[in-house]
Amino acid sequence: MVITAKHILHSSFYLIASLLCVAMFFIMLRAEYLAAVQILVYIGSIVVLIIFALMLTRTKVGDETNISNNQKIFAAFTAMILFVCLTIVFFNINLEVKVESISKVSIVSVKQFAEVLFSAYTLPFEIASLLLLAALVGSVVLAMKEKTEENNDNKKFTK
Amino acid sequence: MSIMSINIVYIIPELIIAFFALLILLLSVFIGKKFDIALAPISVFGIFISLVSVFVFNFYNKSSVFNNSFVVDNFSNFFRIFILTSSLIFIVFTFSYSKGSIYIKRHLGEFYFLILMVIIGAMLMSASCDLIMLFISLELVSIPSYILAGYEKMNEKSEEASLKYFILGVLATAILVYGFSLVYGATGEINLKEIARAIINRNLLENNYVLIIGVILSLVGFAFKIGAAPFHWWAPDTYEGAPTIITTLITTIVKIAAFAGLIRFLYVGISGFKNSIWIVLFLVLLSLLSVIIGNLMALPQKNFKRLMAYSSIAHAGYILIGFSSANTDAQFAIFIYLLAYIAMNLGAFSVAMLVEKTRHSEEIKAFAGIGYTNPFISICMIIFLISMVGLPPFAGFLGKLLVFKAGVENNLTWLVIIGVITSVISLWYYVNIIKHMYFVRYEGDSSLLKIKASKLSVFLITILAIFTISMVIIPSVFILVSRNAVVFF
Amino acid sequence: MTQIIQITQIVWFIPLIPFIGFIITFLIFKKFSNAVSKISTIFSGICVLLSLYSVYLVYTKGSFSTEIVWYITGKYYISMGFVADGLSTMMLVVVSIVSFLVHLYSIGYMHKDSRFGLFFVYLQLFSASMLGLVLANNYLQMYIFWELVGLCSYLLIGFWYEKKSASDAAKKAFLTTRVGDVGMMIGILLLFLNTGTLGFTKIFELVEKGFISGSVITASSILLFCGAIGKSAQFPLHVWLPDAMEGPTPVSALIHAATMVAAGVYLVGRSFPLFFASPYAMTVVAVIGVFTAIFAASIAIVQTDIKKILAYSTISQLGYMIFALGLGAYVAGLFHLMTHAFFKALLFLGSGSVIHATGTQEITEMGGLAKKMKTTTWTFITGALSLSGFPLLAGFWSKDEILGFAFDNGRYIFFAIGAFTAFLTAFYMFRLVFVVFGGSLSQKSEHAHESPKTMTIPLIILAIFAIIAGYIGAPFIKGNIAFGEFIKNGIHIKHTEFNFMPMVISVLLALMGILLSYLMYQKKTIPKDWLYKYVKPYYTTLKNKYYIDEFYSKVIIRPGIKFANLINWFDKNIIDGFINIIGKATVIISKGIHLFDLGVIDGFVNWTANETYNSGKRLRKLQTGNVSAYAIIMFAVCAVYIIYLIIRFKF
Amino acid sequence: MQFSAGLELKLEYFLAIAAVLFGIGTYGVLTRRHVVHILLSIELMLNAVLINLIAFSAFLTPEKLTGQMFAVFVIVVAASEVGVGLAIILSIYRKRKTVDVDKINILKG
Repeated sequence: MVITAKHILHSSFYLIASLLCVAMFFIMLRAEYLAAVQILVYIGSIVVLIIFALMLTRTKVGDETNISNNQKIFAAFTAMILFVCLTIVFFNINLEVKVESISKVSIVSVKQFAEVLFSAYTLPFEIASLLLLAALVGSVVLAMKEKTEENNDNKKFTK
Repeated sequence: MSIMSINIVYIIPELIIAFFALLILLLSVFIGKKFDIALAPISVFGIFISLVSVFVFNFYNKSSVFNNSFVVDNFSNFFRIFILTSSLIFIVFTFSYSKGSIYIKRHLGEFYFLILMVIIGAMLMSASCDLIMLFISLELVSIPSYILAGYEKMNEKSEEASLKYFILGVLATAILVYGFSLVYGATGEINLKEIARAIINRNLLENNYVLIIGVILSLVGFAFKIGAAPFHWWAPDTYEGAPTIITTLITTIVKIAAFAGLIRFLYVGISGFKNSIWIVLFLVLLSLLSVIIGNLMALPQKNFKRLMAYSSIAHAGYILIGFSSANTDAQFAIFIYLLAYIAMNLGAFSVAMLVEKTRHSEEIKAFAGIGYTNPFISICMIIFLISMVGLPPFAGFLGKLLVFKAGVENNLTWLVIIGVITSVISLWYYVNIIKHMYFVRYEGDSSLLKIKASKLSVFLITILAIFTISMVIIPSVFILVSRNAVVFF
Repeated sequence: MTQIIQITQIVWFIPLIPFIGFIITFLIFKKFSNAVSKISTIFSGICVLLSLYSVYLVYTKGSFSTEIVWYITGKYYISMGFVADGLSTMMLVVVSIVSFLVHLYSIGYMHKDSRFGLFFVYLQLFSASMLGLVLANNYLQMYIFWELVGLCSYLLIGFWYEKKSASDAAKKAFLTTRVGDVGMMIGILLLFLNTGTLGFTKIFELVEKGFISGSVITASSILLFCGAIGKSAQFPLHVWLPDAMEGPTPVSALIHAATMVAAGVYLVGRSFPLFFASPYAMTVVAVIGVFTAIFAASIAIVQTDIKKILAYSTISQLGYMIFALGLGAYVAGLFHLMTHAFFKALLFLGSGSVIHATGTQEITEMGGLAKKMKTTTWTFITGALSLSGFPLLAGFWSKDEILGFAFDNGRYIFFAIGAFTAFLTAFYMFRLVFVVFGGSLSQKSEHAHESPKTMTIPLIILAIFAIIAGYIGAPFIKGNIAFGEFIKNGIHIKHTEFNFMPMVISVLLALMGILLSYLMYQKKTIPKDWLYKYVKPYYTTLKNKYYIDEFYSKVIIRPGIKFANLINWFDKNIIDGFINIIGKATVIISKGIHLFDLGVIDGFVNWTANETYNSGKRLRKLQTGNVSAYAIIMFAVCAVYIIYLIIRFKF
Repeated sequence: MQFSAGLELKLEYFLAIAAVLFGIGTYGVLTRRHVVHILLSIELMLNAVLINLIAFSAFLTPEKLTGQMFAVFVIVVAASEVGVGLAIILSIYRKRKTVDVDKINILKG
């Protein structure tokens, strides 16, 4: 539905739904902290951000008759091939599974999670902070309305 | 805490750059426009200090820190020095370029901040030893470069370049990370050395197709970044649209970073990749297509930057010939080729920037007649271009020679022959530029006849030209250094 | 020991001097163009002295080479160095002398040019690289200089870039020769991979001891020969050389007649032990050489551009050398290289002098210049005689040695073709001589005057060389043995005994050629000249003779229309008719070959280039600018590859 | 927390679901013309990666949490990519008043 909805806002809401489902999977996989992150970061900020952006751009909503381009069949074919191939491979290869069933997986507590994150993965964490900063600065630069364009210049871009 | 402080020593060069990046950002925010003039010298200074620190600290000891995700060895030091030196030259070129562009001038602090971010990302890339680090430093390289490509905000071309680079780049990232997840799934590890060990212990390359598909999908991501066909589509459009200085950045530092990452990933992680016909076949396919498509499509181009885009695709293809073999010789052939490529590419772009600045055109026509108005610069340009063709006695020749040798030793003579033939084709379009420089009269405003070149840029162009020649005259130095930098599992 | 050091130093200096000259002149050429010309001439003069001294040293002390290790890679190492032996010093002398004279000549020839100084800068760079090429002691170094001379040639052909034809010709030359260089590069790589070295001596040692398999030798020598085909303008890559005549005439003399184009021959000569080990390669070399010789000579007959005639003649003579080497006549081939360098440079400079005086290159617009330009005429005729193999001149000895070798070794077909080529050579050269210098004054020749001293002095010097250079290897004073020993390059030389038979044949043919051209061209335009009555008294009617040429020229234009007239005329005068049939047949054939050359070979070359270009253009349409299209290609490639992988994989 | 184990959830099922999501995302990227739509589809693809990583983490390395760590960084990167992407889209929209990728093609050839 995310990809078929004509209305771009609708499809954003569908995206929220599917992301919620993904979060459910996380819970099933005993990654409760990540499920929370998923809901907070993805649904709480990313999708909301997208919706904001859509409203800002005031895209003509819903009256686009032709939302997809002329390569539908080819695209569907490619996507199907990818999906089928991957599935075939997954069901035919024995991965070194240490835990046979999901029921035996133990739940990861936030504390455990934090301990690992801040001991073994400090460096990537720091880099991620730099990355976010760079993205933030860059977005502001790009999205800022220049004085030459319009006068009502307000830095409304938040993230 | 003590463990942390020891670890920090190893990332001092990166930390220094990060420090200067933040300093620039803060200064430009709080002091404002008045300080713009000092930003470039500060970045140069920062890079220089970082370069010194590479030499001062930990040059010889090989160690892995941060849970083995970060490795300081000859390889990473080689690439650190390589990246820092080329960014030093690059930053100096931004000096004069940024004066000509209103938007870069308006957001100068952010501009240097983002460039320094790219540099940090590239350095981390060469030193990273697990999938997370590879992924995140690749992103640290990419995301700022998406933004920088769109820096000329009111220029439709620049915006479009940025959008295309962004969409395809994010797509490639998605594919790459999907591939990484499969590699992780197949081996159960994210550390490259552990992956290699798991592959050897369980003989995964032969029977585990999850791994192979994972590796191939990851290669797609890397191939995108290095601009190898058929994942090169962004390159011509982005190169043409982006501000020339950013095009230079994308062809030099981003490319070095992607190659460093690819070498790490393949030679350390999937160290036995030579045994898998699929991976080798994929690499051969990439290099074959790049060499052919790059050279053929460069022929009808009229825009210099677009031409260089196709030429860089072709060069990526030549470098990939070196990847098709897994021995030491092949790896250092790649290093030498990269060194040569970066030197001549920086040189050619710097000349192009001077021309663009005076004549306000990126067309090849704009080069007309500079052979007589600016004999020195055009001699340097000839050196760069001839070196790109791979003719002696310039650096490109040495690179091609070694790469082809590696190819022949691995029974890929047919690929090498195609490589040689396409390099003859490439002669056509490089010579076309030389022809314009020497044999065509400039048909524009006569006041623009002489290219204005600051002493500093001429000096740097000279250095690059000397470097391009010296790689063939005294190759032993370069070969020694590159030989030491070779990494293996 | 001291002597050895001396040789080493001298050898290093020879290419270095013009290189220093290049740097100096490059720095100051804009402001002091006159000084530049003098400085560079002096530099090349020093080169001549040094080369002569190095010949003396090698002659008295034996050959010497020096090398330093350039770099080591794995089990291979590559060294750089210079070799001074008979072969290289012989080339040194030839190159430096011709180069010096061309410098001198250019002072006069180019003095009005706006880029006078730059011309000398290029010349210096060329001299440096050419001397470096000659002295190289390994293939890699040779290849490096090989490309450098190619670059100089490119710059100099396109020197007058205002003419579109000049810049196109420059590009064509660069690209065409590069096609051959690809082969050469692969050949060098092949040798390197099989021997682990690039040094000449090492490789030849291994070849001699039989360490390398025959197929590798054959393959690599044929691939190396590809380089020679490109550089020495052999069939089918000869197309660039006639076009290269768009460059200034001194350049044509230096690069496209005497030195650079001979580099291909030098390469084959240098690699002779390698080629000699493979009979197949030798056959290929010989066949291509002999074919080029006759092919180009026949084209030369119908050309009317003075420089193009000489260009085709050069191709033909290079073919001569190549086929001599292919037959195994090592000494003869290189001997011819040397003599040819002198007289062909002479001819080119002479033609330059003519062009300078008349301002045209079309021989039909010239005429009667003998009266106006005495020195040029006589030196030119000397050169032409030498080229035609007129007895006792330089070309005679060397050409005779080649033909004698072919005859002695029972290669009669090669001998016959070679001899016939000699006949054609004499014919077209004297056609040129008679049309340009003989006859009455044409409109353009009226204001012609003798060239300045700087131009005529080189002509005289070269004319002297064109007369005496042959005596170095003349058989009757046993010069050929001494010369052969001097340049032997570590191979066993089969000495040719002086043989009367082939010599007589070749001389007769050459004389016949001269005679024929005389009959066809000279008698028409100056009928009352004393020469005419003295030599050919039995040609009675002036009208008749005039008619022949009228007819002849029409044949060139419309061969079919006047065929009946030929028959008609043939009845009237059998002797003349006989001569004319030969003439006509040759002309038709050569016209045909010329068309073939233009249409098929050139066409093929152009077709390949166009197709490559067009495929680039067609591929360009893929780059639609549409992101979705890009993305789908990326995904489709992944998907196809993965599905292929899955299908091939047996679960 | 325990599931009533009527259906044994295996690793393959999760991977297959991820593959489905990845395929849908691919289809969306390839067919949509609205740039934001493409962005949403890419988010779907990244979610497929997340499921993969967490499933592998749970089944293969339950003690080390590596997959979950990886997932955190993927989320971070996804967030910054969306931010940058939207900024680019905004600025291109201002200039051209369109966000249709089929119409954004002045650079080609």
